[in-house]
Amino acid sequence: MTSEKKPGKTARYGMMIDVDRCTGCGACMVACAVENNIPPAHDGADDRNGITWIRVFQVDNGQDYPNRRSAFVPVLCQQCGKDAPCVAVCPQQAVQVDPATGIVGQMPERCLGCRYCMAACPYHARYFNWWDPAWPAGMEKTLNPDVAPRMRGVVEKCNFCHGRWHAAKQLAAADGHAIEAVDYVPACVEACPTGAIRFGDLNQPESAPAQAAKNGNCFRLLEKIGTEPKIYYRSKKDWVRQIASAPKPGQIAPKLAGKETSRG
Amino acid sequence: MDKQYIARGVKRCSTARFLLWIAPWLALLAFGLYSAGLCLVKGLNQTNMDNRFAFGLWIFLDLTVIALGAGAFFTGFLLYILKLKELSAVINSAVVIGLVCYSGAIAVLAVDVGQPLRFWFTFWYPNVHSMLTEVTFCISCYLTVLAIEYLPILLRNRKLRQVPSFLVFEHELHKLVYVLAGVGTFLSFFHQGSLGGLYGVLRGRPFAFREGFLVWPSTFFLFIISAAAVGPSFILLTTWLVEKISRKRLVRPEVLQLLGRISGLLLAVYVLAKTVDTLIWINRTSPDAGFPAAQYYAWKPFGTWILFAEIVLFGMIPALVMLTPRLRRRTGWLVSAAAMACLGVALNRFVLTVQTLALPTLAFDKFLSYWPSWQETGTFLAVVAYGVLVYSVSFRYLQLFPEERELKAEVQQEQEELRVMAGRY
Amino acid sequence: MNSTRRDLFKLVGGSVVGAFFTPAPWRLIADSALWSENWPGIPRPARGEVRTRFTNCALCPAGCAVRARCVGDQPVALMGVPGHPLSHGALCPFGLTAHHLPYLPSRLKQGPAKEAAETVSAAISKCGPSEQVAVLDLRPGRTASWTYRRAMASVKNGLYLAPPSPLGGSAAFDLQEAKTVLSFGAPLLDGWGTPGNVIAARENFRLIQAEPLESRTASLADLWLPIRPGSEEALAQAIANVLADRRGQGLGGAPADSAGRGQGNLAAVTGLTEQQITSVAEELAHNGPALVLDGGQAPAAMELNRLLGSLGRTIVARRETPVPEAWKKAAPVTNLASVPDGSIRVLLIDESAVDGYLPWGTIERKLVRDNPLVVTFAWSRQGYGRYAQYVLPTAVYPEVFDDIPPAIDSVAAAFRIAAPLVAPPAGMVNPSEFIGGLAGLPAKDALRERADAIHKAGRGTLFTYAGAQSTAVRDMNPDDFWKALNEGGCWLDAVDESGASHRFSWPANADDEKRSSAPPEDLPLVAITCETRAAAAPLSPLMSKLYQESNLRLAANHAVLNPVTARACGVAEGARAILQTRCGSAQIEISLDSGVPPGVVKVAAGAGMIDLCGGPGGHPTRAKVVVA
Amino acid sequence: MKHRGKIVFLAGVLIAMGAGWLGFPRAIYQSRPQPVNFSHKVHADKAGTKCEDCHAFREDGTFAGIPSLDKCAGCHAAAMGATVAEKNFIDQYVTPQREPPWASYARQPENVYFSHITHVKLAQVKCERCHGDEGSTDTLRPYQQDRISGYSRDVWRDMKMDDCVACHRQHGLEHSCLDCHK
Repeated sequence: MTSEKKPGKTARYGMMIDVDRCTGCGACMVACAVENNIPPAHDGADDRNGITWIRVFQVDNGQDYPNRRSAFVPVLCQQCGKDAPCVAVCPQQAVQVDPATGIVGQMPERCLGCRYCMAACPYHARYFNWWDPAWPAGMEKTLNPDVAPRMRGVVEKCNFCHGRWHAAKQLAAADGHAIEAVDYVPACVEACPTGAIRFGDLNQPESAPAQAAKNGNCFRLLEKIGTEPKIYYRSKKDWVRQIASAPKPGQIAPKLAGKETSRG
Repeated sequence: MDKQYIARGVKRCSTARFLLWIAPWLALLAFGLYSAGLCLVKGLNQTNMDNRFAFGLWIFLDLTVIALGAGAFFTGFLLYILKLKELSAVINSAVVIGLVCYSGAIAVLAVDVGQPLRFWFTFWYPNVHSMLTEVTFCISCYLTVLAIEYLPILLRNRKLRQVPSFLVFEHELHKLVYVLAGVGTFLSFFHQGSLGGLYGVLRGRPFAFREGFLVWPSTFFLFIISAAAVGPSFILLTTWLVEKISRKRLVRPEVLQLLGRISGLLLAVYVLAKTVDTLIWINRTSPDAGFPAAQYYAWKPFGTWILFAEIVLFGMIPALVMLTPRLRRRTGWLVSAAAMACLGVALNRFVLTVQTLALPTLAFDKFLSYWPSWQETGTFLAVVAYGVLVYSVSFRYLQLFPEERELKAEVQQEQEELRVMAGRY
Repeated sequence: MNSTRRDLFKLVGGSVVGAFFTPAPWRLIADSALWSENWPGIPRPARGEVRTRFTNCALCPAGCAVRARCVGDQPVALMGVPGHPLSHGALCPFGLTAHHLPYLPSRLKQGPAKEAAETVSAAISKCGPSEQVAVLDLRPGRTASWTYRRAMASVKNGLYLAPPSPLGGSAAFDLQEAKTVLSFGAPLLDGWGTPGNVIAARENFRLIQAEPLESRTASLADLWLPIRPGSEEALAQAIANVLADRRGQGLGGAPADSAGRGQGNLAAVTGLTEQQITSVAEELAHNGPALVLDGGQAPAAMELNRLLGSLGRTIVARRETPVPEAWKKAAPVTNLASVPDGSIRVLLIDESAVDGYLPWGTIERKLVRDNPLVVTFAWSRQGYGRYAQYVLPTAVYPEVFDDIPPAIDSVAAAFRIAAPLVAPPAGMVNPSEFIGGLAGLPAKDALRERADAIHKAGRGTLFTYAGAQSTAVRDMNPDDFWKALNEGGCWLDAVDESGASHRFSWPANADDEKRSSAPPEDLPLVAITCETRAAAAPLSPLMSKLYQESNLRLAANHAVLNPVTARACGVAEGARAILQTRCGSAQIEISLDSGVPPGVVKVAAGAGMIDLCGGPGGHPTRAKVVVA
Repeated sequence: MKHRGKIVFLAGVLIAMGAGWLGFPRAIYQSRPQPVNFSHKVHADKAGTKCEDCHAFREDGTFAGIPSLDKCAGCHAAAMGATVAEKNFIDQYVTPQREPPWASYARQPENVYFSHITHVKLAQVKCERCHGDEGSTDTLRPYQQDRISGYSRDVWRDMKMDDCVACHRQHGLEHSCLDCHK
């Protein structure tokens, strides 16, 4: 797997995720954690305070057995293309859009840990280090040298495997190539066994996301908010495409009875 | 034994009784500091906040406390800029309250952030587009202003006056008071506003997002008005409380009524503005973002009742009460109206902070609930205890209510006359 | 006095003022922030040369090809090998995180190997004439398995046991050929066979999933038949009837339904309508070649395959991977089920490679009553170690040096080696050397001998990963062949042109538990296990992303109930409860989901849970949930 | 006397100033000597003329940094000269095959992704541009480390982020934090 095409001097990296192909195996989630030195869960952590830069949600048509139909939707930072909610709110410029790649970057070493950006993000794609990161003895040997482990008390999120981007640039430099047009794919894309996640440059008309932007079966999450996400989803099922829009209490309410999680 | 510290002509309870009074608050403070320490040493996993409920009790506390503390700047504004001389009776008390509220809020913020050691990044690498930057700058500046305003009150303490240079210094400071009032008002307007903007700008949270004027969403202005409205109410409330607790008359009733009138007036304006804003939001802003406003109130327990309580029950009603002269003259009505006004603003802050985060944004989100851990609550209580302590000490040793002495004299005179009459018959 | 105190104040005040005109305070503030960048206790990833190495994943029989990104010699990331003829570049989450397995906290560090060896040989010599010495191999078909069989052939009363395998190991399912696949709860898209191979073939066949729960596979199937738990046989029977009717003949060899139920009753048992069943049957018949898969080993499913003529088309014979002639005099492969109860005196279990974890009950009843000796080779105590006298620690993948037998969906015989990426720690026991040692067999170079035998046979090609190219075996010399296998290579047998007709045989159903149509009063619910991949195999700590930090997969000791059922049992969301079956009870944490059929409790299969509720497939276990 | 107060106050100011300007800058650093008294000058003359001869790149483009012992042992298996430093080096490290615990003056913080090859090969930046004339020094100065932040004094002095940014800005290569941070 390689990205659709070499990006131009400035790229707008994006993704096309085929929901109909996703088996919900979770390969992308663990591959992401391996690549980006995300520590295993602290005991007591749960799905509300763990760290999963990409998280596969099981969504369903809201019906009961036997009419229940489920699908799996990987949600990662949507890399908003237009006034990203998290960028403007950060009080100390720890969040920044890279004009060269269009990647929304989060700088843990600059982050104060105020979590304002997390409140701002409608996709819940930002994660806070509630605990000190810890690995079982010896496992720190398996950490990826291209990504710095984060400390407690800072926010982190998907940055399209920027470590890989750095490595690709370095390799290009070693061969004496231009480093603006490096060719790489994030770990989740490489790991996905079904090829449901495809990565590419939206500036390249034939890249998967660029194609997706034109495809009728494709949608983006909460498009009406106007943040121009660069992650496109595709599904032939109508009810799956509904997840693009705002929640409908009436539909989900019966499930809430069982599914509501409360803390403390 | 601490007689020589207590101002002349006023009566204060015995040291023993005073110690008895502050002892429980000290205990509470100690407990609070312990829980705050836990959060700082062990990290924020001590709280019940999480990635979805990134803000919790503390942010709600900050917003509320700072709204209530607005009395400090607004009274100063009315007294020194608009020359409402009557208010000089409560200005000192207002300053102390402001100081308490603002310093408390900042202390809690320092615990709330994940990396407190990096606090100065906000000043060194500020992101001018962020409402939080605006808040941080204004609050920290205004806190200094308050500290300077507090100094003369402190220096007028009977013991400290003995240092001649202090007297001179205090005198010089007093000349500044108009400038300070002006600066304070300016800063306060901004950070009250930007606190509102904090949530108003969140386009990713259509429940909180508001359109507005230039860079400021409507909540920016709503917060300013509501803070200005509730500030005097809170001073009214506290003054009344202090009078009850200390069993003394501290200000003339007219002053309280004046405060009530001002509060009521602004509250009425606020309710009006808030109603208009809500209508625009329901009919335009929210639907445009793809979120039919009705759905927000389909998630129990946050039904439409919360909207009613916020605008009518705790907004319109206290406003009307405080605007009706007849009711205003009845202390009971006045005080309870003020209390309701405070509650209303607190509720407004609660809705904006907690309900916003509880509501789902994605189609497959769940409605979330959150309950603060004891460490969070403890830290919260620490601020309350701290406030009570600072105020009590200030009230005991400083001149918070200049009129107190005359009022005391009057009372004695009345009693004197009564005794004379009694003797005659 | 007063004045001097005032002086002190002045001095302090002065120095405070002065300090602000020095770099000290500012530097301290800056440094403290920088210190927060080097937060204490955060590991610094080692830097070094980045190398790529290859191996084959030994976690399951899929044996997917693995490309390891190493810094120095330490693997830091595992990925698939694109273009691989079997795994097609796919790697599952378990395989992706396998380089963490050597560092599992729960891992067994050492065991009494010497003492165990002595005890075992003593016990063997003391064995009575009717008492047997058995090796239970949870992944048959390996070179190690051959070592066990050879050892057992020369040991007194030696017996080589293997779990029942579909098709008896000598044939394979050919998904590439199938146009319509009917699966009775086989987790086709959730780790069945070789995931990459299934995905590659998925485009070409229509998938009909008959399963009580909406599993991952069911949710992605073209048609999901939500049948009643345990009604697989009935559905197969009903479909067989339809097929038979179409041919205007009797049921052929189809097993007559014991209850002699008519089509209507059968449909009622499955919970489907007759039309549904008919249309499925029609589709299987028309849109062939068809293939019927089964989660367990229900003969009825295989009967359907026979009726549909799948044998030889979508179910094909597979030649055995060549072995040295010297090995041929080995103990036969015995199905555990066919061993008489209470006959095994010494049982050696090789857990180092687990395909299907068998419920302990099925093993235990084969042991002699008076103190049998059970020795297990495992990475931890979580498996049969809970019952064995001796647990001997084994290396885990990617430390192991072992081969992986061909998966049930690889039509050609294959030979690939899991070459170690990291050295195993001291004190690890190699099961085949231990067991070979009992019979005085040198097991050290078995893999090399096997490789040479394969090379000698001269069939097939070798696919090497570095260059992604195939070479005919006969064009290589033995040493290059061996070297290539160790640097990431896969030998694939040539397709068998001889066309020798193959006698397809599958084990009769081992599960003899009689099911009464009326549920027993005391156990009103049916327990269905899922997530069986995680049963006893080692899991990377990072799997918490799937099991704990998101609810993507059901964590061990968690159970899902329909809200209605839960109300009946008096348990609520998040409640702790007790799950009871005939085999015992265990504590579970309840969550509610109206997508689970009423009367069913969906449990995640830990080793303990399988002991309780039986493995995947098989017949559903009656159970009940009571408040803890 | 009248001015007593002021004098005392000033005294306080002076004490603080002295401590802050003279004492503090020394106190904040802890310095430790390098394991071997190594002379870049001598090696530049005898061993190799270019820095890359010892501070080499690997095939994958990563920078090997300070050469490992076998590189040194290549020449110093046995004593070449008669210096004490070399003798000690051979006795302490080469013979027992022990890697010298070099301290890297210029090691950037963990959160920085600095690619030598990009700067040296592609942008033709001279080593001296950042490392100064390290290559011509005759002895290794002691390694000084900030007691609190743990960063090398060199990094703090002239390899700070500001220094990187300044150069990048000059060449119009300043895009975002992600350019250099990981």
